[in-house]
Amino acid sequence: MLKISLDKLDKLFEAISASQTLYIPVDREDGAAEYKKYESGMKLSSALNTLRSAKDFFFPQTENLVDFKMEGKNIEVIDVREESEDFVIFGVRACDARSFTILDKVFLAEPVDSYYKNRRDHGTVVTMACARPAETCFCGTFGIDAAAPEGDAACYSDGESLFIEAHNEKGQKFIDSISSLLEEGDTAKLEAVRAKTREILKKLPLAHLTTDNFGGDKLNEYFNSDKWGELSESCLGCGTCTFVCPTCQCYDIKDFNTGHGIKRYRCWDSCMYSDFTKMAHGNPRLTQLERFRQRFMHKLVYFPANNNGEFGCVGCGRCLSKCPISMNIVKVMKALEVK
Amino acid sequence: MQEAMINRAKQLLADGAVNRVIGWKRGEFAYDITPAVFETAEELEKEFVYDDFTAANVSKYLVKESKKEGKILAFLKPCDTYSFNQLTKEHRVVRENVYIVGIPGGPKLDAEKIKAKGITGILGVKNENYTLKIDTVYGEEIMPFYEAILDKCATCKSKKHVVYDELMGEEGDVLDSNRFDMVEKLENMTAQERFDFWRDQLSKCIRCNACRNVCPACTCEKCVFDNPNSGVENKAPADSFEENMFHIIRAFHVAGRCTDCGECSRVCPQNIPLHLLNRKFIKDINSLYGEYQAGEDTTSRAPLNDYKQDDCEASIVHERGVE
Amino acid sequence: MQRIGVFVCHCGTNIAATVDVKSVAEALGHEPGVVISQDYQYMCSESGQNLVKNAIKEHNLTGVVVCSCSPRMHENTFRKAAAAAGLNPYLVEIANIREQCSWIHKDIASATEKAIILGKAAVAKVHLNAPLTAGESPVAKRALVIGGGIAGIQTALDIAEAGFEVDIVEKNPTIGGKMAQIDKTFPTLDCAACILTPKMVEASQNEKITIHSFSEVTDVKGFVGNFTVTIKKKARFVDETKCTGCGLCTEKCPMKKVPNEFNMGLDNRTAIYIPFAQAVPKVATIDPNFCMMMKTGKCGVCSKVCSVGAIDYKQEDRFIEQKYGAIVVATGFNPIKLDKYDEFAYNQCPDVVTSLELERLMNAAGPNGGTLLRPSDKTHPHKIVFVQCVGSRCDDSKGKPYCSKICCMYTAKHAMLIREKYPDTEVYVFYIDVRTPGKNFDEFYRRAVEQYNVHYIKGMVGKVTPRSDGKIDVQASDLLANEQLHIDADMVVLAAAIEPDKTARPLATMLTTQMDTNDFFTEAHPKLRPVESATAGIFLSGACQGPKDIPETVAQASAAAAKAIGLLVKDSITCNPCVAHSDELMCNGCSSCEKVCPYGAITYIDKEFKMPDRTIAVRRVASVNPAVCQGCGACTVACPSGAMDLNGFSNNQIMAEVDAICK
Amino acid sequence: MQVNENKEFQPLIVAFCCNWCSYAGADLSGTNRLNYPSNVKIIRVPCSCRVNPMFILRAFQRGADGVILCGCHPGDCHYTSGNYFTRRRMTLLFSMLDFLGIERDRTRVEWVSAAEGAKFAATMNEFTEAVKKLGPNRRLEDLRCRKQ
Repeated sequence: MLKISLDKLDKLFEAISASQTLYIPVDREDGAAEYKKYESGMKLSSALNTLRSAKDFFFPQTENLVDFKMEGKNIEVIDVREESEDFVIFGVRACDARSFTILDKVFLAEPVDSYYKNRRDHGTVVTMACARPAETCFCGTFGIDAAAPEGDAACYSDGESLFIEAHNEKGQKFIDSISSLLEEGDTAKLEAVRAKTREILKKLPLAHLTTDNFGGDKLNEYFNSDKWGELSESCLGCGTCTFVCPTCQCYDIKDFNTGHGIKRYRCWDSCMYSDFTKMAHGNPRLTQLERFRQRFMHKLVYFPANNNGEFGCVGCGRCLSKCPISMNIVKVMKALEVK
Repeated sequence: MQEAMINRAKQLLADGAVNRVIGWKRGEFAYDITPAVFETAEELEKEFVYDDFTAANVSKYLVKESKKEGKILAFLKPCDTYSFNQLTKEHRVVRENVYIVGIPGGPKLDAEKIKAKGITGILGVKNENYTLKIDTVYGEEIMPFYEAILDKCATCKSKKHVVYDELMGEEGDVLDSNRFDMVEKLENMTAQERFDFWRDQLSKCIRCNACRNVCPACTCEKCVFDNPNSGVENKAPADSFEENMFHIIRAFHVAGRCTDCGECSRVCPQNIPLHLLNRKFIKDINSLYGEYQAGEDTTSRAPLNDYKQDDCEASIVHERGVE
Repeated sequence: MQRIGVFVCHCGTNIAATVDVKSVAEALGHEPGVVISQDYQYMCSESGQNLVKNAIKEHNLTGVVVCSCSPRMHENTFRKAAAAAGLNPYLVEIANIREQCSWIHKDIASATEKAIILGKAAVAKVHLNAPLTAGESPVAKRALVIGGGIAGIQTALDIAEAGFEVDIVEKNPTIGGKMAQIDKTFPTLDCAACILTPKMVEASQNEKITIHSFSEVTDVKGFVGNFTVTIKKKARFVDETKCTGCGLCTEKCPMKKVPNEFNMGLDNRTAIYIPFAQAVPKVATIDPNFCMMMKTGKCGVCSKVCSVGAIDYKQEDRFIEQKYGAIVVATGFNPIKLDKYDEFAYNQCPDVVTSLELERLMNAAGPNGGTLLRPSDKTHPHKIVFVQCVGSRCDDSKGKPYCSKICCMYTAKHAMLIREKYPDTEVYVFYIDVRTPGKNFDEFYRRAVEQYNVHYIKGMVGKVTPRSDGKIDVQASDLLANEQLHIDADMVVLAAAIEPDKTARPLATMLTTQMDTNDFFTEAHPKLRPVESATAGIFLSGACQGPKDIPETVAQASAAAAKAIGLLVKDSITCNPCVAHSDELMCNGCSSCEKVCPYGAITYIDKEFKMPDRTIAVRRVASVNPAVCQGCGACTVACPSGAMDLNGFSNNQIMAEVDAICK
Repeated sequence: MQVNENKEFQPLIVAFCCNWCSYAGADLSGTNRLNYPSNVKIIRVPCSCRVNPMFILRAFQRGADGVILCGCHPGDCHYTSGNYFTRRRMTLLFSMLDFLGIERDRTRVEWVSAAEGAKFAATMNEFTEAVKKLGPNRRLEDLRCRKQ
């Protein structure tokens, strides 16, 4: 496998950013990591994962769709779409890498979402294997190997060097673009690191959580479960879980009157919000119980039902640590489970 | 404490004095605690928890719970009692339907602070004489208790319960806290520095509304920011203006009503120090209109619903501090 | 879809000279929703109004924007025109392109541009205007007059004359007020009692008038046409219904050393007393601070001598509640306290008196039976110095900034009366200016100077020093002669400034009426609505509104009565429809709005709702009484949820204006 | 914001005026032909206490460079107490804007009576100058609303 010494990471980033925009996770002042556009001198974060997921790169929180220019009584429609620039997201974890596959199923299925596709086509996802998973991690539940992430290309560290391998053509192209910096390396030590990571993964408190009792066919078992009341009663109805979630893909389309025109934009929506999917006739989910149920049924039942058994969760654990009242998908799964 | 609380709760349930108990439930990890309502002694035995991580202020839940059938037992920490009083004053809770047991408060722990030390894979946390022994998948870690306490506890304003039906443990005092230090520090910066500070902070906002939804003062039937007819509704910070707008108005709407319970900052997933905005209002109110602590009582007039003929003019803003 | 008509007025050249009205009409014609945009020479003229009316009918307009002068000028005109054409009058908005545009800008280009923007803002607002209907509220056919001096009496008599019930609330045991204490009136020199007491009797005998003497207003709720007032009838320990006013008790009362307030403390009265012989009601009152029976439980003489058994030592304050359609404030005035004027030795020397004290000293019913004697040694004074403007027209905090208005005239009166009765007495008057506007006033003053040889000296008294020989040394400056004077006077009379009665301020708060910084009630308009307060249904009578002499007071009293009658004759009144309203579904019931409402227009009701989550809940929600609300909008900002909004100035309307202006 | 032919920055000033005092004061300054810049655009409100902080922010969002609020002098409010509430609200709001680093001279409260036409004009002249000195509002604008 090709590798580069960890102390030459700067050089690697400089080389990538010379040809296209590079995003890497960096540490913020408050200790949390977030993706930043690479600039010389930036240090790759050692945090397990970024506070916000990487979905913004393809599905940003707000996005302009179309403009209407108004003058007096005349309206002109302006297409604001532009070809995206090429960019690389470096250091994506296995869970987030899988989230793109899930988002693809939504946005690249017919009818294709051209805004999403535009970015997806131009973005290269370079993943990074995990070495120190946290107690909140449960990617294994969804068949994700944190030690062997997906993505266009993947990186592994053995503590001395960074190993890079391509998973597809895009990944190969990426490696080719930096090949001058890379050299062939011995992966023996890497395998040991991987094995150690997998050992730890097995010891994590949520290692035994499985999806065995969930899936597209479980609608009737769970929809009317009497557990929903108890589970949802503490829910504040905020959107934290949905906004830190790498797979939540619901959005709302709104018009903003700028005074001289209308900007039609979309923004993330949250099924936890009281006006989620509010329609002309009213709101289909009037209680927090229904909205709460929607989120988890969607991830554990509806999504697999429509996507060949793929679940709408990647076990990144963000919602576990960020929910203000610590209610989360793990607690829901454990409470609901009909064996 | 936890044991005593469970026993008292069981007793009150058995007596029929209350039919429900609001408290906290243990989760997957040492630190993930969920507010919960208990109806039976068995549930209490099994899941009720009160420890260093039970920081959540449960008073807001009483808006709904106190309107249900029967009386509910609420264990309230000192800071929670202020919130409860404020809610009583605004007719948002039915006081008669709540049996309040005042319990000693924090300092409570902040899991984020532990994690920020690089400690991960946490399996258990023990407080041994104010040293935290943290069991992790990577081995045992140690850190001083006080380095892991919540910011809101570090600037605690009062250990006194302002409302209760009975007290457990000893009653504390209103503290001489240093809670305005950071506000003051910002006030002494230049306008440009303040602008940069807040731009940096507020640009992190993802508009998840956690700060608002957790806030015991934000109990509007429908928030203006959720109401399409209000003219200011929005779901995402589409522009830096909207980030400012949301947080200015959020703080303004609770000005004179915010008890400074600190929940907004505690729950912010982006670690924005939102409480500084609230505290700025509190500090201004105290210095311009006289000391006022929201929630201290249920009868006083909120500073913004009150006036004195010789109040200072708005131009005072132009005359003081740093431009 | 809105169909808006825009009408741009030239106002002759007032607007058209600096604003290109044609371009304004043209530009606004392109605004969304505008179907017709015209300009015209005088939009407020009949033909201009017809233009608007015809356009409303012809184009089936849903809104009208008039770009013209200030809405304060012609908003009503155009609203009426719209109503006449069948359009709700509240669908009219005015863009002020005269006072706030053409008259202040000189550059045509920028004035025109601004006029267009103001027009656009009005168009944006009118898009969101809703038709409003003014509600009606019934009028209680009874008036309350607060204060039983000459102002209150006159107002009550006039209202009663028109056939309405009227109550007088007087805080003292008798009506009559200051005028009852005055000896003679200027400029006619007739006896005050002779003209006042018949009116007092008339008031007491008029079956439409109820006098609540020794009473106070303690609470006022409600609004124009519908006030609910709580009146405290203070315990006088004498049953008013039984007491015949025979006065036997006052003769027999052993406690005879009570300072007599009617005579300004210059003599004494008994603990049970009737203020003066012509008091109305002529009923005794026990002063519990001095009554031996009440203080020690030993005495009871009055009770024993009272043949009708009217004495009731256990009487308590009583509260009555009454509904009124109109309230007239006639709380009057008092001379200011002179404690701070050490230079005039008022507190040191009994022979330095105020003018009102002099009135009593000269009055036949006064302490000396009408013979002017020095209070100190009861000798006849031969030299009297009058000092004008004591506390009036004063820059410092001791006094009042205003002219007390009546002092010049009553001093001339005093001087003249003294010179008439005691020609051997020399009279000096120190003044800053002598102000005598009024019918026969200046003639009166000149008579004092020319006929009665009163020494008028322009200048201020610097210091008054009582001497050991009983004389008073008055040190003063004569500004015209430019010399310092020393006068060894026997008496000094101070023309103390007058100020509103101290009860007026708390009353103003109860009535939600405005006061100026001197605590005089503020009239709704200084010229055009001088007897109305800005609060509908509250009228002002007499010196509570500003210093006045008797003729002015009586004139204003009758004017206030006429205004009150104008209200009381109506069966109902039209309310301003631009009032607040609460969206009950969004209301939290938090009471913030109620706390900032100056009118008490907001109450809370528990109401059952179908909640968005399908549950039925009883919620506490705000309810605005549209007849009470005056439409200030304080509640709309206090309301965090935005449930409270204001008709005619809604959140969305104002924001639309902001947007249009900032576009 | 506008830039005139001389490329001089022309601030946009929104003035909220209460109907009873300040709006009448503005009318009076018109009646007396007292000049003030056309940059000032007046919005009539029944009382200064009708002005919601959201309106002020809204104006800045949409491109205003300064916002001034005028009402009756304290004690003279047509509605007795409205301007007292205004005073507290605006003091706190302005203080918060200052805390956020927004230029403090962009906001002002001024009491102008119906008789103070001259004060109204003078205030508007002075305020417009002060805002002009600050330059365009960049800290509290919404980029989406900026004119191209």
